[in-house]
Amino acid sequence: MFRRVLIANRGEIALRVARACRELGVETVAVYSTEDADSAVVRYADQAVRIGPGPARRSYSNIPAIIEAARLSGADAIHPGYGFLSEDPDFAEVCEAEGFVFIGPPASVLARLGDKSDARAQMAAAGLPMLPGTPEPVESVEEAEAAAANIGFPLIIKAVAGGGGRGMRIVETPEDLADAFAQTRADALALFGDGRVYLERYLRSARHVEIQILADQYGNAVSLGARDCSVQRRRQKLVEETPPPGVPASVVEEMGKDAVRGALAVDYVGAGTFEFLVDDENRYYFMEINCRIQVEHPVTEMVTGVDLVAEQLRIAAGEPLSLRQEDIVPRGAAIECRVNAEDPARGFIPTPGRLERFHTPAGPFVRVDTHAEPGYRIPPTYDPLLAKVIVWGPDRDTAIRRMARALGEFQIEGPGVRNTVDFLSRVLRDERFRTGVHRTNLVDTLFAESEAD
Amino acid sequence: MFRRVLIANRGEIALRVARACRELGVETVAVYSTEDADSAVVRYADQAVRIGPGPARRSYSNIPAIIEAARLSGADAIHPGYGFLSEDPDFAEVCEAEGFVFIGPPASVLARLGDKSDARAQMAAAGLPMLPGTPEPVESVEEAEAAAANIGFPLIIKAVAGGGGRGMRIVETPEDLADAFAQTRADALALFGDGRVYLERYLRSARHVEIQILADQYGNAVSLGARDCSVQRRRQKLVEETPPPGVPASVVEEMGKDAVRGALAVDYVGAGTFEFLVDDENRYYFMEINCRIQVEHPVTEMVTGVDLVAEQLRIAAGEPLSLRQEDIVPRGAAIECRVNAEDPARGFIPTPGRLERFHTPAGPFVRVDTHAEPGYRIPPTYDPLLAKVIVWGPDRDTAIRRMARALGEFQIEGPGVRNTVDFLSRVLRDERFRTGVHRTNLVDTLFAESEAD
Amino acid sequence: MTAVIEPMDPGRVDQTLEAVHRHATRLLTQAPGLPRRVRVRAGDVSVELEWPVVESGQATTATTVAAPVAAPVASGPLATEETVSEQVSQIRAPMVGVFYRAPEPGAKPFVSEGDLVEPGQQVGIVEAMKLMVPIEADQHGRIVEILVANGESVEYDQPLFTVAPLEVE
Amino acid sequence: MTAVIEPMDPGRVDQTLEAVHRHATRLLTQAPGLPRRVRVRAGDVSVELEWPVVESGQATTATTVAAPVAAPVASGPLATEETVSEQVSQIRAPMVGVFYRAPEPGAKPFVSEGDLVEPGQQVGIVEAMKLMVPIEADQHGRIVEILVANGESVEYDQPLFTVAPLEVE
Repeated sequence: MFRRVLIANRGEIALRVARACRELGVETVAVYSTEDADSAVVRYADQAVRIGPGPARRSYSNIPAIIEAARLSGADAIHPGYGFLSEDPDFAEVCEAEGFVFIGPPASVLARLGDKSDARAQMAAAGLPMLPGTPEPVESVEEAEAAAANIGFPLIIKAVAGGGGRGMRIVETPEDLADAFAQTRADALALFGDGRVYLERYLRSARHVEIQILADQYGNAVSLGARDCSVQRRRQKLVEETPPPGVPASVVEEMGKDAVRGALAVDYVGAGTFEFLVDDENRYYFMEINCRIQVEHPVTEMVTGVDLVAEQLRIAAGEPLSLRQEDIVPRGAAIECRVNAEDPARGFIPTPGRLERFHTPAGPFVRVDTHAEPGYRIPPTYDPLLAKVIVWGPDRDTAIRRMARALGEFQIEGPGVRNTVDFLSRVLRDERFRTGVHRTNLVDTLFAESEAD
Repeated sequence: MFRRVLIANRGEIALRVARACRELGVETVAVYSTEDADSAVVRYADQAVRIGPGPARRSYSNIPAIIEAARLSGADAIHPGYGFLSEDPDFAEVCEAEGFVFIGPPASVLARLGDKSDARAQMAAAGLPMLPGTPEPVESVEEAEAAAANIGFPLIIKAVAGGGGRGMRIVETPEDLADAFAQTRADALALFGDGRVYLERYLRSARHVEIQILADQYGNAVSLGARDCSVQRRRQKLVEETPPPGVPASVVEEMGKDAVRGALAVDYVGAGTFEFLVDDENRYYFMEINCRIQVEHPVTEMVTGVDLVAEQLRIAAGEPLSLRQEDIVPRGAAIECRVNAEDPARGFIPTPGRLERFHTPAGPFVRVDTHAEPGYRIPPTYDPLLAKVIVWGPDRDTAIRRMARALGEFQIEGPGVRNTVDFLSRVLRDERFRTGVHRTNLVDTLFAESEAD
Repeated sequence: MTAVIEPMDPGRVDQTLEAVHRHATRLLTQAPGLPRRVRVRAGDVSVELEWPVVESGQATTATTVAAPVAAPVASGPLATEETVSEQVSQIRAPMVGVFYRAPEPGAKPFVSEGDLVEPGQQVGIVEAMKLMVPIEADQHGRIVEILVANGESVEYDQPLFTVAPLEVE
Repeated sequence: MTAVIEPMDPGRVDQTLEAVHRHATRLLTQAPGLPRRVRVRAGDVSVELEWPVVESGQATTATTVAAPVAAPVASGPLATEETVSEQVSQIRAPMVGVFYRAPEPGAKPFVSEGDLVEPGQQVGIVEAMKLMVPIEADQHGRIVEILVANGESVEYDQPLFTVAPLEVE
């Protein structure tokens, strides 16, 4: 195991990593920007190095600064947390070159998987199910009809040069295909000066489901169940849970096997997440791989009992996985709610400020990961995540009731500071969420319904 | 389920019960003494009734006051917590007579099990193993020798009228019996004016191990594993854990079966604990039954996933047990440390006072049950329990390291306020505790070693 | 104020006090608002009351609270010069339970507003589980206000009566 | 203080300044402790320095801190009357890394204590991963103290130099 780990991150995940280190007897080095000088992890860690001013570009994403801090503090490994440099192949490479162990996949793996289309190609080659579509532009109606026969309906015709919802057309039935194809090409030419289009399966409503995996340096990999992250707002996850409601265990198992196969195919090492879209028939399609620990990792920890950050450290230190697939027996259900310093009433704008009151939920089967405390000043510079409330229950209903209880205990007050607790409580009360039939459009729907009131 | 439950208790357990109620959709009524007017549960509960002045005799142990508070608040059931009236058969009877459900065993069961010798007789009849001994005084050397042949050595000769360590003599071998018998009788006569003595197996070193059970109103009962509570000071438990270190799973299973058999034999209903002493050969002996939820119940919750307080409520509401014995699969290890407002350096005297700083541990697999918070005034009137830190780990070593980490995060400061965190950390570091070979004499030994330093 | 106690014929004292009492009561009911001081003297008998200038507002939880706005009725016991102290106090529930003003249903209340009470005098009952706990005055005073209706539930230490203490000098 | 700038022969000014400088330095090194004010005048050239009465103690994290006890050396640039402001400031590390006083090993340091610096003048280097980040003065001033030894690691924003700013009037 390492002697001293530098944590190249801030906020709750920095504290989370420091706790894992401490339990493993590893010394910790915090790095911090001038904005975070009085942060919890700075006090918690055995050492702390100021690496730059507030802007992440000059501090938490500043490779030379972090490498120098590692050297200055005598660290032998670097944990990048999530965000910032966590999936940067250059950073991983520099760490390796400068003699620090990067706690994550090798630089080469990060580079290969960082290119989304490359990652899809590799996963397709590894046999993972992909959303049906035409990888190359379609040139004629005949070609489109041939492709559509494979893709099925509904499908979507997209301009190669399109984006932002323009230059695309959903096709419900084969009868509509020829007209839609011609019109979309015409639109595309008019809009972008490029008439090329391609076809893809259209998922009217989908769930975002992801598989957590762990892989060691010796070709062993295991999956640790699935998380549903369908409660999103503009691709920002608000609520995550495991197991995913409505997805049969057999499907989760298949996804897990696919993720492990995919991980082994690219020599993945460390903790990783395979993201899938799941359609209403519980068919799933590979989307991308997140090569880091994720914000929502605690729900997996709650049901499996596996300390994922400790496993990251062990894997990076060269230990073989001590977990076999049959050791991983998820129990019950876990939910995470992200409490952000944002104002849902004003389009979720961040509301930095000083916390005068900060009383976190507690009690049985409740975990709160946070770096905040009374007196903490939320800086305007970083993401507004204030706390993660995670609960466990023997079943989803119990977990939902427990989460409602826990959110009810959360007291956050400060001049100008707003938070998402009430909004999260509203999600929990929503009948679609309670019954688990919600899809990625739930948050938008809730807002549309609010406005209609 | 009940509509409204009155919680006839205070401190962390009152909050614990209120949380369980809230998760079940049950309204809560807190009762409080003038000393506890600003307590957390008073703010947490849906209603709060002031029932008397500080002294428990006139408030938390005042049956008419609590019954009137229940009537005044419209409660339909009363949860007694632990201590105070929790095992008082009169209280249970009055509750029943006044139309409130007592959340605990029926008054008749409490009465029968409240008499310790009666309880032992019943459990002996139910076939539970008892510490060998002579129930009646022994009148002659011949009688003593006959009894000793059954009891085995070492045994202890105790004056019937003795107590506090006086009037007793340990006998190691049969050769010493006759002399010891004569001398103890003489001592007893001289000391107490009563020469009667009896014989009992002497356990030089024992573990305190207890079995948690749940029994419903329909003759169903399950055991939920064992807790070791050997880290005690003057019969006050300081650290509890599950599973008990050094006790084979097969022995725990046998104890569990015995406890279930004992519970069914006396028509037990609710949550209960069967206390045993376990000797170095892992033979176990019934001691007594605690007819209430216990302080250390969270360790059982952590490994089984069962919310014991919620189960108490369901059982009292007349629901049949939803858990079968095969559903209860303890996972990993859990430890609880009791953090008291006491000064270990001054014989653990209570140190009431106002908390200026109170920062509780958090993070993965850590639970803190507490009613305290910054600004809380610890009253001098009640027991000094300030918080329970409970951790879970896949194995005992991980749990110990996690507990050490968690205790290290605990910050408690206030004028004149001391706490047991450092002492608990010392217990955790002790080699005997770490290897699990400690017995009930560990705390005394630690103090003796401190003085020898 | 020092009190001068003169020997008097008890009957005459009683008559005089009655007159003084009536006069003082009339004065109080006719006065626009609560006066700061009322002094009624008749020969050897004099009654003087003085109220503090208080802010209106909630009674605090302290046993002795600032005088409420309700006007007390002036009177005086036998053959003494008295003052009402600048504070009023409260008689509080000795127990959680049901408050009763009378020993039994339909009976005359133990006390009514305006009555004088002395230490140990029963002023009500709190019943908790058929246990009848007497409520007693703990000092000389006058019942200014009865704060809880007959038959209502009360918490421990809940104020039941406001009492204007009389300092017997 | 208002400064009067007179046209002078540059060579003469230089000579005069040298003399003034030496004299001031001697005065400072011979004086028992740091004086509150030093004024040296030679013809048209005068140098006046004044130090605040400061409490000893830690430098704060603010960019401008109270003057340390180390005595600055008096001198003056060309043809001006100058005053040292009542505050000294610090030049801080622009980056975490290793601090070097010279452009390469064995070379002459960019600056030494007592040197005058002007805005943009390089006074050192912080090296982070072979990246040589120049450290520059941001105002006219005199290096009062060099706070970090050559080759030592520094944090971002760590004070490296204490500078007595010169107000060019």
